[in-house]
Amino acid sequence: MGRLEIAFGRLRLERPGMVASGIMDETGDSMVRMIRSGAGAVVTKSIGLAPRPGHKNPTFTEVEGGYVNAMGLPNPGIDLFAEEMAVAIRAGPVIGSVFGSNAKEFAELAAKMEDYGASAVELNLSCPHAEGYGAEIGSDPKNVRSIVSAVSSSVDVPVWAKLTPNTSSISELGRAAEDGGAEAVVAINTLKAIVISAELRKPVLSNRFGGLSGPAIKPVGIRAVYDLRGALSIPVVGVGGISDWRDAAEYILAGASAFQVGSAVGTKGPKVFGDINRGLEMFMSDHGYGSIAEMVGVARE
Amino acid sequence: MGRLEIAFGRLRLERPGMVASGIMDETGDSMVRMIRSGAGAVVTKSIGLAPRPGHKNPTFTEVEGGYVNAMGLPNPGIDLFAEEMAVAIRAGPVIGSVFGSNAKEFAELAAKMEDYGASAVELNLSCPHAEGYGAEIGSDPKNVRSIVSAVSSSVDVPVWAKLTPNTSSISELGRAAEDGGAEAVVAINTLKAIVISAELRKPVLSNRFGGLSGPAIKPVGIRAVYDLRGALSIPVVGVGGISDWRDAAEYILAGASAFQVGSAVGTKGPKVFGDINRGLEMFMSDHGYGSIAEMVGVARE
Amino acid sequence: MRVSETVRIIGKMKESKDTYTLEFKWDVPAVPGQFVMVWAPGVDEVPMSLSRVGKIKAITVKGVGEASNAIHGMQVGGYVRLRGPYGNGFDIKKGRKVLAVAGGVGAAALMPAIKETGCDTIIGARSAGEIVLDDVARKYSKNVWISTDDGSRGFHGNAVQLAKEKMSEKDYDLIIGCGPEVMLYYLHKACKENGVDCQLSLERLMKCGAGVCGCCMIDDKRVCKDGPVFSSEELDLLSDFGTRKRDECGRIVELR
Amino acid sequence: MRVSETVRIIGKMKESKDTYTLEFKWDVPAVPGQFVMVWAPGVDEVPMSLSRVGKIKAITVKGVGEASNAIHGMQVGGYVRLRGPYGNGFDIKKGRKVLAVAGGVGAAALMPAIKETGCDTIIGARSAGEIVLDDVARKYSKNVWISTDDGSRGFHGNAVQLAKEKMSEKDYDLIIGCGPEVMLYYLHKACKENGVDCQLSLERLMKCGAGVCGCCMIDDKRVCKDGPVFSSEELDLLSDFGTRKRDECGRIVELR
Ligand SMILES: Cc1cc2nc3c(=O)[nH]c(=O)nc-3n(C[C@H](O)[C@H](O)[C@H](O)COP(=O)(O)OP(=O)(O)OC[C@H]3O[C@@H](n4cnc5c(N)ncnc54)[C@H](O)[C@@H]3O)c2cc1C
Ligand SMILES: Cc1cc2nc3c(=O)[nH]c(=O)nc-3n(C[C@H](O)[C@H](O)[C@H](O)COP(=O)(O)OP(=O)(O)OC[C@H]3O[C@@H](n4cnc5c(N)ncnc54)[C@H](O)[C@@H]3O)c2cc1C
Ligand SMILES: Cc1cc2nc3c(=O)[nH]c(=O)nc-3n(C[C@H](O)[C@H](O)[C@H](O)COP(=O)(O)O)c2cc1C
Ligand SMILES: Cc1cc2nc3c(=O)[nH]c(=O)nc-3n(C[C@H](O)[C@H](O)[C@H](O)COP(=O)(O)O)c2cc1C
Ligand code: FES
Ligand code: FES
Repeated sequence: MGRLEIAFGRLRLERPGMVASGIMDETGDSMVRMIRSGAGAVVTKSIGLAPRPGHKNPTFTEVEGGYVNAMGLPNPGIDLFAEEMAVAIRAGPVIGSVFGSNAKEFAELAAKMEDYGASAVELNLSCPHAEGYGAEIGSDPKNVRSIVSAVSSSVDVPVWAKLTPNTSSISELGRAAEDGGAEAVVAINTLKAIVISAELRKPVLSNRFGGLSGPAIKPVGIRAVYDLRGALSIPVVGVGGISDWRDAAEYILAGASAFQVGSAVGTKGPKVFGDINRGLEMFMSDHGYGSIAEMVGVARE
Repeated sequence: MGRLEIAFGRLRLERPGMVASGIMDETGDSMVRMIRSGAGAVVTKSIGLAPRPGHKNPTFTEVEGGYVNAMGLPNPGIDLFAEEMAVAIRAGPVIGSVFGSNAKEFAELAAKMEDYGASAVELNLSCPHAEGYGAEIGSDPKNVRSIVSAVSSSVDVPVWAKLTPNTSSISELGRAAEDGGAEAVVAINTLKAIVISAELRKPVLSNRFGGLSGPAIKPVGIRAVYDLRGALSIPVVGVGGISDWRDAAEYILAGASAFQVGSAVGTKGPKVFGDINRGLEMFMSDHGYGSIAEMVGVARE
Repeated sequence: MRVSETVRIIGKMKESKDTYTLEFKWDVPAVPGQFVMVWAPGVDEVPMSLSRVGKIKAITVKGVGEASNAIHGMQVGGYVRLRGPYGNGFDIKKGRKVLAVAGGVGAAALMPAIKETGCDTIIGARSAGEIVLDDVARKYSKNVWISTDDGSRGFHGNAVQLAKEKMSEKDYDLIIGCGPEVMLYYLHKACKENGVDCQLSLERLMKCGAGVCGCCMIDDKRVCKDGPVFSSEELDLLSDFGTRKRDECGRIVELR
Repeated sequence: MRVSETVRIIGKMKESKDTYTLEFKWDVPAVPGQFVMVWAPGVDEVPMSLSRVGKIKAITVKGVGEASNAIHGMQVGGYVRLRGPYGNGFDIKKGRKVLAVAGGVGAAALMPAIKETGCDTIIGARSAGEIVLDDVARKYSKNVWISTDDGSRGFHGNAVQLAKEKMSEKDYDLIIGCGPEVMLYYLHKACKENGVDCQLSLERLMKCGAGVCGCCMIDDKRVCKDGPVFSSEELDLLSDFGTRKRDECGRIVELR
């Protein structure tokens, strides 16, 4: 077993870093590229029942320390996505991310992802900019629990719940997911945000609201992971502002059993995975960690 | 009336930018300096009933795009603070920030601030790192309402409620403040955050948890102001990541009737106020705004 | 890195009945072949190549729909918000004898490279009225040849046919090109047949422009970040080139 | 700007029975007189002057309490997290003939300036065992004079008395100083009496170090950012200098 290998729940990955949902993971070929670049798995773009164009441009802008986006969950729909999955899973483990407006939709989508060969499904209960989806339903622990539990009882693969940080207690959402049967929680999705142009007197994004990602949110994500690790017994997957091995190590030490990288794929390119893998291995050997598992949550002690 | 003058509620300020609470505003002399540097008013460090040393160092660290701090509300106590206020109010308007653990404490503190000559009181319902204070009580709309209403009925000066962004709906907290009789809300305080040292395997701050401020949180603060302006009829004071005139203009266009500057006092120095004033005046004359009031909320139309 | 800026429009020129150039003072580094995302408030945001890359930058926009026409409505003195510059740009130090081949408004993307190299230029279009930026090219190129499908000006035929002729006449090391994808597809083929290296600037639907969202994929390459300029060898490996693109939903759309 | 870094300790030297120097490779810009915040995990974080400011940096720490003793426990090969460098530092280009006057471990703050200017140096302490860094000073200064309160080494008396003598003997343009505030208070007075310019490095309780929290105020100046080095004219205006400081709560504490 390589030093970077991880196993949690029923999943085993050769490397601990995954591509976060929504980042170069809408097509089969792009997912293959991410795995070849060193990602341990790829989480797909969040997929819904029907094809959806997403919001009109502008859907994205840079800000200090990160990005604000409101893509609006564009996706080809779960049926067409079969082709992309068929290409991707030949290269490595794929986590199917799905979004729906109710438990039934989530269950239906997850079942298809399972059919397509997904190693796990990630429920997007946290997108902050799509009406009737994501955080709009994922901010209420009751919904989180009922959706996770509906999905858990209809698929065999592990079910992960991706949580929103736009709440007064992410631990409460995590407990709801655990109670519903989630095998892991993923934190965090983007922070609710808005960008205004002073000269043009308007919010820049067509949807007005969007979500903040990137280095700016790293301390918020680390806190979420730290809190969740203390509140739950299921594993936590950390995401938010990771762009080098040190960021990844910090998340792991805070309690993440694995991590995901989003925005840094833009700033550093897909090679960010290889760089993180090499850096983590060096850090581990310098500090005498034999496995990622040994590092998980060490900063909590 | 100068172009930068603002009037809201019963308050009139010659310049729209104030020093945010906790930033070079614990002593009389430092508050005088901030006003002389171009701040329209200074909000005091949050003051409690008894002297309090705050958390042990480390209480502060830089991160990408900002700071994370857990000062822990150090302050000399409301009685000794009389001397500092006496010095400060000779230089200009001072807003007295106070924190307590219940409505009675808040009311007592506010009454003293009024005696000291504060132009308004700002209730800290949002500090994210002091047990039993701040966001711990300010995350629940019922508490917000009852504290604001207790204070409002015991002082004559305007009562402002400073709100936490660590919530699923800041508008709900704002409505509670308005219902309680607040004359303005102030948003945002810092985001819950944690910083870990990979090599030293520990959270850096002695309190472990802290609050993220600075440019990193600007899009989150602007969204909070935008939401609050849409939900409330009382004025909103914007704070979070403002470090130049453009940031200030964006907050105002999003719906802020005035703004506060915190972290940028560190990065740019007290002269940040003069720079912002000059920049805003130029922007206003370029774009044909005769007053700050004309700009408020324009990006919402 | 501040990659978005609101700048003032300092010049506006009509290039043809449906094409305008807008100029702005915008002092950020940019290389020939890069593009920006241009916001038409309330309407859309679209990618536009930089047709000038110095301290004064420009875009040259053909009116084809809502966004481009909204950009045409912008006036000197007004503000426009730009993101970028994005993309890799042309690698023009490599080629010694360069020929630029433009289809229609594709000329915009080539202008900075033409200016920098003084290379020969072919600009093709359906008819004379659609030829743009030939006046600019003429300032920098020794030879500027025009082709029109209807023969209303210059060579009667398309730009690729003309390029083939010139390739056999002259000894070019590198062809740079921008225009409709079918044209580029045949241009690539022609270059291979003539053993001439090429770098072609492609288009795909763009949202982030920054290599994050993955909506602009051509095979496993992001047109916004790994491109928009691809080398001959890269093009060889792109099975989508000239055949398939993706719509807003990420669905495959056949090009032919 | 990355202003915090975890670095490895590459050297540790005993300077006296209660004072150690720690060295680390830390390639960030720093000027003489700047300081860093040094974390003793689980214990505290305290300000320490840089006693070396090149690519290899150092701090020289006197053990006086919990934090300083925890720092003494750090070993070569171990890691330490530093924030900074912070503060303004000495403006030593101004003065031509400089005399450095140190009280005890205050010598640490002066070492980089002594190295840069090769100026004369006075190091004072209560007794011989408490004199530190005189060996380092001797490498760079033509004259290094020692004073001890008990006369156990060098001049019998305090550093300010010795400095007065030297000021009248030699023609100094600038005195730079660091040490206990009472000493600095009298040093400032002596400089004024002798008409010599001075720059003195002060201490106050520090939390952020970055000019944000306001806990280190001396009158309306932040010692961490506007200081720690203040000029003679600035000192003239500081009514707190030598008389008052603030405790953790922000309460006034009389110094005398
Ligand atoms: C890298 C790049 C550089 C470009 N440079 C130029 C240029 O210099 N001058 C110029 O006139 N045009 C350029 N274009 C094309 C330009 O972006 C589109 O013509 C324009 O967006 C049309 O938008 P519309 O709303 O006016 O028309 P619509 O009617 O909305 O669209 C017409 C067609 O334009 C394309 N399009 C629309 N939106 C986008 C988008 N977000 N991304 C990519 N394609 C889109 C689609 O193929 C669509 O069918 C460039 C495109 C790319 C990808
Ligand atoms: C700008 C500056 C530079 C300094 N440079 C050096 C140096 O090079 N070498 C050296 O040995 N010492 C230096 N000091 C002093 C050093 O920071 C304190 O002596 C040390 O913090 C004592 O901490 P302790 O926990 O060991 O002792 P404690 O018993 O906790 O404190 C002893 C005394 O140290 C002071 N102190 C404690 N914490 C702080 C703090 N956060 N900020 C300021 N003062 C504090 C207080 O006056 C306290 O009474 C410097 C201080 C400042 C402000
Ligand atoms: C352009 C973009 C698109 C995204 N799309 C999705 C999505 O479809 N589903 C989802 O769960 N998260 C989505 N996210 C959120 C990311 O998966 C991730 O949680 C977030 O960006 C924080 O990580 P980062 O700071 O590494 O980017 C998206 C983020 C970005 C920037
Ligand atoms: C060091 C520091 C201390 C602070 N202390 C307080 C405080 O006592 N009371 C309070 O309401 N907010 C406090 N804040 C929050 C600020 O007032 C402000 O809401 C926040 O920093 C966001 O603004 P900024 O990004 O401009 O710094 C503090 C912030 C910092 C950085
Ligand atoms: S447009 Fe988003 S990756 Fe290219
Ligand atoms: S230590 Fe915070 S302002 Fe000086």
